[in-house]
Amino acid sequence: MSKKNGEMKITGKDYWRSLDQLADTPEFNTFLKREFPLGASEFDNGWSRRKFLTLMGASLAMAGLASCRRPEEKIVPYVERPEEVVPGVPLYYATSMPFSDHAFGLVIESHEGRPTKIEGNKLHSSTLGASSAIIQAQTLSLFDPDRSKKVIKGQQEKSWNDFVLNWISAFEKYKENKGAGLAVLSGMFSSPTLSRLKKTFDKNFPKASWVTYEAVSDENIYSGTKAAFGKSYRPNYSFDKARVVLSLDSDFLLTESDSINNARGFAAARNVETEKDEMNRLYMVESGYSTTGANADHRQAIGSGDIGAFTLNLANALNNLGINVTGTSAQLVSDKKFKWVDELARDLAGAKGASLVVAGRRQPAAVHALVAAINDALGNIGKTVKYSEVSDTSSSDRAGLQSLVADMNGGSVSTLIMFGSNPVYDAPADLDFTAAMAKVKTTIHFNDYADETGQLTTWHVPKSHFLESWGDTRSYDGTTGVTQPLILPLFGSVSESEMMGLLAEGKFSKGYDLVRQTWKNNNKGGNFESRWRKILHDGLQEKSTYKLQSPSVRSSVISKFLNNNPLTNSLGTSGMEIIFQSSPSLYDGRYATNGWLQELAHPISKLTWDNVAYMSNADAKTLGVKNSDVVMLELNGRSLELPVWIQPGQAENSVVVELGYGRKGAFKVGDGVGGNVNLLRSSSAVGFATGLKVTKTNRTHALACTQDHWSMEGRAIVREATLEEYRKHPKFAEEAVQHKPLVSVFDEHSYTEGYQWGMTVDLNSCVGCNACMIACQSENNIPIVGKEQVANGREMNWIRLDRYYTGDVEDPETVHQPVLCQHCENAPCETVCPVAATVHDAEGLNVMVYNRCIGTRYCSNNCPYKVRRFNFFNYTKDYSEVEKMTQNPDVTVRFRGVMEKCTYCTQRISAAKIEAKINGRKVVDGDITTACQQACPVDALTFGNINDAESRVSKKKKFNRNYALLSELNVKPRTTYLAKVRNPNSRIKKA
Amino acid sequence: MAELAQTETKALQEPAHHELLITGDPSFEQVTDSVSRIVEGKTPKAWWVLFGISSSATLLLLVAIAYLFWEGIGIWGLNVPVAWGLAIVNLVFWIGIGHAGTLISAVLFLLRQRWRTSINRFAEAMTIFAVICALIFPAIHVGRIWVVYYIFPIPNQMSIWPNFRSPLLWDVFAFGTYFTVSLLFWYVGLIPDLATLRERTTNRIKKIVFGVLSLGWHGGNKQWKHYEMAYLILAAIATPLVLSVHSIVSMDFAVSLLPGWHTTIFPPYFVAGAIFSGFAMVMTLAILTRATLGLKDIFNMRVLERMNLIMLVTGSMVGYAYAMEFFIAWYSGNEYEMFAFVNRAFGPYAWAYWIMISCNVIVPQFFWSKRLRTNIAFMFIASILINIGMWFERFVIVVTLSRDYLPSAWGYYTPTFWDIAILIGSFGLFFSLFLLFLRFLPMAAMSEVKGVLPQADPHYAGNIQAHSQAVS
Amino acid sequence: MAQIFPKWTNYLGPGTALVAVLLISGGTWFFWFYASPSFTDVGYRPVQPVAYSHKLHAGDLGIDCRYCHTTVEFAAAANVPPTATCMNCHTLVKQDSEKLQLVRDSWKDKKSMRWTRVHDLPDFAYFNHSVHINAGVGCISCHGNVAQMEVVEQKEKLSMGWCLECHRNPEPNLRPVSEVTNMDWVAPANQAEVGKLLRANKNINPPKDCSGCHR
Amino acid sequence: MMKLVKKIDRVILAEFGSPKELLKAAEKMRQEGYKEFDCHSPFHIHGMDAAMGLKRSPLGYIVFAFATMGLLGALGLQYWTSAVDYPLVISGKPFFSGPAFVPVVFALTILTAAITAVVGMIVINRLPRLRHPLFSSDRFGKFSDGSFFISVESSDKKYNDAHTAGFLKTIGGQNIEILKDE
Repeated sequence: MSKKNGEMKITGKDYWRSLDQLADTPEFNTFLKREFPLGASEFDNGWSRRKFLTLMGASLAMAGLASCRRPEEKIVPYVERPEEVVPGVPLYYATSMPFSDHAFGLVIESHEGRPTKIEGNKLHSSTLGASSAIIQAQTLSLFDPDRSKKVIKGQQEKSWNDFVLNWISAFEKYKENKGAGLAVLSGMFSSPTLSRLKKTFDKNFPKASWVTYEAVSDENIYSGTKAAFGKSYRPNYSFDKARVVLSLDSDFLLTESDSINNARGFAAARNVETEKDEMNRLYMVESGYSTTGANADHRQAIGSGDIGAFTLNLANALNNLGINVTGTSAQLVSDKKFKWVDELARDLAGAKGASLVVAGRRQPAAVHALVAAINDALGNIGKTVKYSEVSDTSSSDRAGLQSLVADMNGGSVSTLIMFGSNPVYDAPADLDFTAAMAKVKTTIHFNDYADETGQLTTWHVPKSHFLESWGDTRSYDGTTGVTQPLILPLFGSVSESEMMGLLAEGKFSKGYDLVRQTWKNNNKGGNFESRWRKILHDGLQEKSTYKLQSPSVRSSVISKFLNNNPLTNSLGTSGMEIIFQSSPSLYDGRYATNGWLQELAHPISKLTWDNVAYMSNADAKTLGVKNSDVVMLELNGRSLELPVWIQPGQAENSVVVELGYGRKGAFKVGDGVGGNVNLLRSSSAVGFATGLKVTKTNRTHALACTQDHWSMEGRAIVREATLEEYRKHPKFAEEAVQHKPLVSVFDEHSYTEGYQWGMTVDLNSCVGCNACMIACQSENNIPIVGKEQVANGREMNWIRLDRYYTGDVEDPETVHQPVLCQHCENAPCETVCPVAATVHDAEGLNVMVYNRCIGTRYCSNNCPYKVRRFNFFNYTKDYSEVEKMTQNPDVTVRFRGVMEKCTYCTQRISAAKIEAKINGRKVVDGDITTACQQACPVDALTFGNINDAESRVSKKKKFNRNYALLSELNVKPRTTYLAKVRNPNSRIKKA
Repeated sequence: MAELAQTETKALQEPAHHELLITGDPSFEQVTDSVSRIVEGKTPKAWWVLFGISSSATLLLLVAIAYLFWEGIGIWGLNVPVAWGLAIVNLVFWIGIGHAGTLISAVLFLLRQRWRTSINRFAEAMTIFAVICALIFPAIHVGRIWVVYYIFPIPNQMSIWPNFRSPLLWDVFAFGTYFTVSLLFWYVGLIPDLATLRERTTNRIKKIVFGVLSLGWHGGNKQWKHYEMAYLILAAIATPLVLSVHSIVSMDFAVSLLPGWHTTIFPPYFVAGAIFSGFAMVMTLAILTRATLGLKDIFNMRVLERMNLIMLVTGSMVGYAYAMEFFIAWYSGNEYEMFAFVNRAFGPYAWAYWIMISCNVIVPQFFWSKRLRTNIAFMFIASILINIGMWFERFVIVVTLSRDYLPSAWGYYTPTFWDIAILIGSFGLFFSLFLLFLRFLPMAAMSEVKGVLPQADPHYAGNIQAHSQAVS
Repeated sequence: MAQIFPKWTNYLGPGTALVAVLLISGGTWFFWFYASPSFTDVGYRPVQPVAYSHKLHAGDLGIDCRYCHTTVEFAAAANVPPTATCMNCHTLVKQDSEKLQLVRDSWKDKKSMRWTRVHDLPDFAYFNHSVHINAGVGCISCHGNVAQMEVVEQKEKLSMGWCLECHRNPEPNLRPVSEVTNMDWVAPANQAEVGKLLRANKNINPPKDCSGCHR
Repeated sequence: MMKLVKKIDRVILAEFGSPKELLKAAEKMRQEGYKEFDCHSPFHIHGMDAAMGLKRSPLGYIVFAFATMGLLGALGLQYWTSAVDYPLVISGKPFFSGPAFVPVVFALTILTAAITAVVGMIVINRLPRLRHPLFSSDRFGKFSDGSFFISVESSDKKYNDAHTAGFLKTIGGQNIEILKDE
C-alpha cells in the first residue's frame, strides 16, 4: 500500500499540458480537436455519490432551490463527433505488440479513444485470439504516470525540437566521417520499418557499430542451429503433432518464445474427450520447477549444467536402439547416470516423426545442436519441428556487446545511442557497462522510462508505448503485422520508428509515413490503398510467414562444434549452480513498473512482489535456512542477497533466481522490489553458472505469497488419473467422492427457462500460465493492493490459479486449478447476506450488487471456495487521472467496504443480450466469451448456455471427466471441472 | 395473584426455605440506607481512579472507531478467508456476558430463587452495559457504515428489502429486542427505588430528575398490583428471549456450511457458555464492588457460593459440548469436520484452544471443593480466568475460518493494534458505564430486598420494632 | 413539604404520548416526502449555458429527437449532440444571435460545450437507451414531454423502484417502435390489449434481476 | 370514558406500623366499604390485593393480544417483503422460507409483548403523575423506606374528612393528615 500512497506526480491538468511538446505536430492539432469525450464526465464524481447527505443538508435548510439538491454533473459532448465513435460503444482495432525478436498480433478494445482491454487477434497466427498475462497487462503500462514524459539533457528539461536540432548537427558531423565513433546499442526488434531504417543508418554510417542486446534471448538456439545445420535457424514447433515430447530445461509453455502457440499445440495433443482418445506424453528434465514441468508426465530434476550430459546419454541410448544421432560418435558419454533415459529413448524411438525434443534457451549452443541432431535422427524435422530463417529482425548478440564495451573503454566511441534498451540494469555484470558508459562523451538514451540508464545519460528521449505508436512487426512465424496507435502519445513521446527515422535519415518523419513507406515498398503492384486498408483492418499481411524449411544436420559441422564445445564441461565443478530464469511476469525487468504483473502470483511458487533464491529442501536443510531467510549469493567475486524459497522438486545443489527484479529506475511500482540478479551474471554464463557460494545471513525478508499451503490434504479437489486408470474407470472424477446424490429438504428453484449460464474448466488443458488472471483484472477493474495487503491475504483476483503438489516433497507432481466464482445454484453466500446484496438472477448467475453491499463479509466466510474478495480499503483512492483511464467503463469501480467477485463478465453477457434483442434474435453459442476464456491459449475455460444442448459448454459438461468441486455440499455450482489425466509411461516405475 | 401470594407465604413458612437471604439481619431502613448511601455520599477516590482508567480506555475506543470510519476496516487484521475477527469475537463475548443478568433477573425470578434479589439489579445493569458494548460491534464491523440502515425493513426508493433468511438479520431483531427488553425490565425494577431516592434527596435538581424518572411512584398497592404483573410478564418473556438470543448468535455460525461452524450443538452450547461467562463477570464485579463499597450483607457468601455452583454446572456443560464436538466430528466421518477439529487442537491456533480448555473446563472443576468455592480470592481469580477462557472460546470459533475446504485458500489472522484497541476500549466503556451506574443509581433492588426480609411477611411473628427504629 | 412539580406535569403522560405520535408520524412523513426522489430529483431544472429550447426545436419546429440524439437507437447512451450538429443549421439560421455566442465559440475554438446533465443515473446503474427504444418505450415515458419544455427538467423519479414498476408491468408503456419519438402519440383506448400484443410480438421480458442494471 | 388525568385534590393519609397492621387495616377499610383508598408500602405485600378486594390485573390479556398482533405482523412483514413485493431467488430457497423466518417472528413477538407490558402498566397506573396531594406530606416520603400508609381519596363515596379520619384512627392509623392540592 505504501507504494500506492506515493505522491501523484502529475495531475490531470499537467498531463494535458505536457502535450505542448507536440504542439508543432499535426497530431497535436487533431488531438486538440479530439477533446476528451463523454467518458471524462464520469470522473467528476466517484460512483458513490452521497446523495443522501446532500439532501439532508438541503432539507434542513428548507431551501427550495432546485439546483442545491444535487451535485451538478457536466456533459461534455464532442464538437465534432468522429464518425466511428459512438459514446459508450467500444471500438476494436487490430495492432501488434513487438516483443523480443518477434511480436504478437492483437485486437484492442477502445472506449472513446481510450484503449481499455487487449485481446489476441484471431486472424494472427501468433495469438489466434488468445494472449498472455504480459500482453493483457499492457494497458496498465500505457497509462503508467511514471512513464518518461520529457526529453532531458543532463538534469534539464529540453524539448523534442532541441533534441532534433542537436542530432541533426551530430548527424552531419558523423556523416562526414562515415560514422566513426558512433555506436548504437539496441534492444531486439523485428520490424520491417526499423530494419529498413537500420539499413539506411548503416549506409549513412558504414563505420558506426550497431549492437543488439537483451538480457533474455534465443541467441543460444540460433547458434545451436547454426552448429547443426551450418546456418542460423529459428525452430518452429508443432506440439500438436508430437506424441512424445522431451523438454530439456525448456519452459516452452510459458517463458520461452512462442509459448502461446506451444501451449495451444501441446494442449491440443493432450485433449481427451472420452477415455478412448489418445494423448501425448511429456518428459521434462529441468533444474527449477517450471510451468512446463508442472504439466509433465515424467519429470526429472537435474542441474541445468547436467542437461548436456543427459542429452548425450539420450543420444547414446538412441544410438543403441539403432537410431544414429549424427555427430555424437566422437563424444564421450559421461558416466553420470540419469533416471529413465533408456525408456525415454525407447518411447521417442517408438514415435519417430511424431516426437519432439526441445531445449531451453539458457542451454548452451551445443545442447541445441545435439537436440537438432536428435530430432533429425528421429525424423521429426519437417514434421514436428520446422526451421525458418528470420529476417527484418535484430537479435541479441553478446559477443557484440562485449566488443562494444571494449571499444567504449578504449575511447573509440564518442556517441552511444541506446535504443530501447537499459544496459545499466541488465548488461552482464562482468562488463561493468556503467563505467564504460562514463567514458563515452555523448550518450543518448531512448526508452519508455527514464530508467537506470536514462538517469545517467547525456540525453534521454521518451519512447512511446506500442499502443500509441505507428510501427510494424514480424511475429515468431514471420507474419508481418502493423502496429497502429490507439491513442496519441500521452506524454509527448516519440515512437521507435520516428526515432529510428531521425537517427538514420537525419530528419524527422511521422511514424505513419515511415511505416506506410515500408509497406508500400513491400507491396508493389496492384492497388496499394485497398490492400493497405485491409492490412490496417486485419492488423497483418496475409501469407507473410517466413518460409518453413526442413534442413538436415550437417555431420561435419556438428561434429567439429561438439568437439570444440564438449557438453560435459560443467560437471564436477565445485560449489552450487545458479540458474538465471526470466520472470514469467516481469520478463527481463521491462515490466517491473506494471503493478498487475508485480502482483501476479508466480505460477509455481505463488509469490508476488519479489524474486527469491529457489532451492531444494535438502539444500535449505544443509544451509540451515527456511523460507524468507536471506542468503548471500556469491559468484565470481560478486554478491547479491536474496530471500530463500524452498521449491519442492528443485534440483539439488542448484539455485534458481529470476531476472527482472531489483530495479532502481522503475519508480513507484518497481523500485526496490527484489534483487537484481544481473549483478551475478557474466557474459560467458548468462543462462547458468557454477561455483556459486551460498551463505546464510541472519536476516529475513517478508515475502507475500498467495498460497501458503502446498497439499490438498487428501481431499478430492483436483481429480486426476493416469490414462490407464481413466480407461479402466471412465467415471473416476465423479466417483472420487463416495456420495449418493444429495436431496434438498425444500423444493429448489428450477432453472429451465431461457439462458442458463455455466462454465467448464478443463484441468487437463490448463497449463497454469496466469493469462486469465490478468485478463480478468483488466476487464473488471480489479485494483492493485500492494505487497503488504497480499501478504495479509487481501489480494483481489477474481480468478486465481491454485497450485497443489502431490507425492514426494523432493520430487512432487504439480497441479493447477483455476478457481473463480462457481455460481452455485444453491449459493451459500446468498442466504447469509442480511441486505440481499448477493442474490440469484433468472439466468443462474450469482450476482453481487456493489451498491447494495454493506460489507458484513459474511458471504465470504460462507463461501466454501473463498472466491469472494473484499475492498478492505479504498484501493482506487490514489489512482491518478491517467491510471483511471485503464478502467473499463462497463464495470463499476468498487469503493471501500464492498465485496466483489467474478460475475462471469456480466457486462459482456448484458451487451450480447442487448445486441441480440435489438436485432430480434437469440444469443447464440460463441456470442459471449468471458475475459478469462478469451485470454486462455489452451481453451481450458468454456462458457455458455447450459440450457442449450448444442452449446460447447453443455457438451463439455457431458464428458465423463466432468465433476463439480465440493459437490458433496449440494451447492450445485454452475462452474464444473474436467478432471486431469496424465499419461505416464507404464514402463517407468514411480520412485 | 392471590393464589401466588399464598403459595409464597406457605413456602416461606416452611423452615427449609426460611433461611436468611440477607445476612446481618438488617431493618428496612438499614437496607435503604446502605444502598442509597452509595448514591448520596461523596464520591470515593477509588471511584475516580477507576473511572479515569476506564474512561481513558473508552476514549481509545472512540479513537479506534473514528480511525476505522476514516480508513476502512482494513486497519484490522482481517483477510480472506478470516473475514471476521475480533469484532465478532467481542460481539459474542459481550452478548454472552449479558446473559447472566437476564438469567438472574428473569429465570431465577420465575424459579422463585429469592437469593437473586441481592444481585439482580446489579446483574441487569451489567446486561445492559454488556449489550451496549456488544451492539457497537455489528454496527462498526461493516464495510460501509453509512448505508448500514439497509438492514432495517424501511420502505425505500429501491423497492428492495432486507433478506430475512440471513442470521445477521435475525441478530438485528434479536439484539434489538434483547436490548429493549433488558432495558425495560431494568427500568421497571428501578421505579420504586428511584422513588426512594426522590424522597431521600434534598437537592432540587436531583429531586426533579428522580421525580421524572420514577414517574410519580407512590407505592400504592393499586400500583403494585399492575407493577407486579408487568414484572412477571417481563420475566416470563425474557426467559425464552435470553435462551433465544444466544441461540441466534450461535446460528451466525451454525447456519453457515463451514466445518467447525455447521453444527446443531451450537445453540445449547452457546447458551450454556453465555450463562457461564455471564456469571463469571457478575462474580468479578460483585467481588470488586463488595470489597470497595461494603455491602457484604447483600453480596453475601451464600449468594456467591450459589453463583459458583451455577458456574460449575454450566462450565461442565461447556466442557461436555467441547467433547461432543470432537466426538461428532469423528463419528460423522466427514473429513472436513474431522480436520477442522484436529486443526483446532493441534493447528496454528492450538495455543488459543488450550487456553480455552484450561480456563473453561479445568478451572470450574475446582468448585467441587466447598473450601474453594467459598474462598473469595480463589473465586475472584477463577472468574477472571473463566472470562478469559470464554473470550478465547469465541476466538477459537471465529478463527476456524482460517482453514476450511480448499487448502489453497487457507490463511492466518493476526489481530492488529486497532483490533486490540477496540477490545480494550469495549472493556473501558463497559466499566465506565458500570461505574456511573454504581455512583448514580441504586445498585441493589431495595424494594425487592426489603420484600424478602423476614419482617416483610405480613404473618411475621417477631416484633418489627426490633428491626426498625421507632416510627416516630 | 412543598410539591416540587407544578400541576401541569400531570399531563406529562398524555402529552408525551401525543408528542411521540406527532414526532413519529411527522418524521416519517418528512422522510417520505423529502427523501423521496419525487422531491430530490423530479423538477430538477438546471440553467444551461445556452438557453436551448426543446420547445422551439422539437416542438414548434418538429425536429425529431434522433436528429440530435443520434446514437439513441443503437447505443447505451443517447448522445448529447456535438457542436457540429448545432452548426448544421446555425451557420445559416440566426447566425448573429447573441444567445448562440457560446455555440459559435465552441465551434470556432474547437472547445466542447459544457452542458449540465439533467437526467443522471448513478454510475453503478447501467441504463441502455437502445434496448428500450427498440422495445417501443417512448422517450416521453422517462423524459416527459420534452417538446413542451422551454428548459428541460426531470419529470420522473428515475429511481430504482420507478424503473421496476415498468419492468414488472411494461405493457402500459409500450407503443409501436415507429412512434417512440412521437411526443403527441396518444395511447389507444385498448392499450391493455395493444400493450400485451406488442410485448408478445417482441418477446419483451424486462429483467427484474440485479444483473439487469448493475454490473 | 375515563378522563385524561384523574383529578385528585384531597387525600387523607394515615400511617401504620408494620406490613401486618397495614394488611389488617386494609381489610377493615374494605369491609367498611371504602373503594378509593390505597395502601402504600416500600414493597409489594403479599395478600394485600385480596385484603383490598382488588381484581387480578388485566395486563396479561392485553399483552397477549398485542403479542399476537406482533407475531402476525412479523410474519406478514416477512411474507410480503420476501415473497410478494420483490421475490428474489436466494440460495435457491423458496420465497417464503418458513423456518428461516421463525427467529424474527419470535423476536418481534417478544418485543411487542415487552413494550405492551411496560407501556400497559404505566397507562393502567395512570403514570406518570408527578404531582399528587400525597407528596405534600412530609411523612409520606418514608413510604419507600420502611413505613406503611393508607390514603383515602376524597372522591370516595364514603369520604368525609372527619369520619374517615376517625375511622382510620380506630383501625390503628397514626399521624393522620389531610392533604389538599387545590
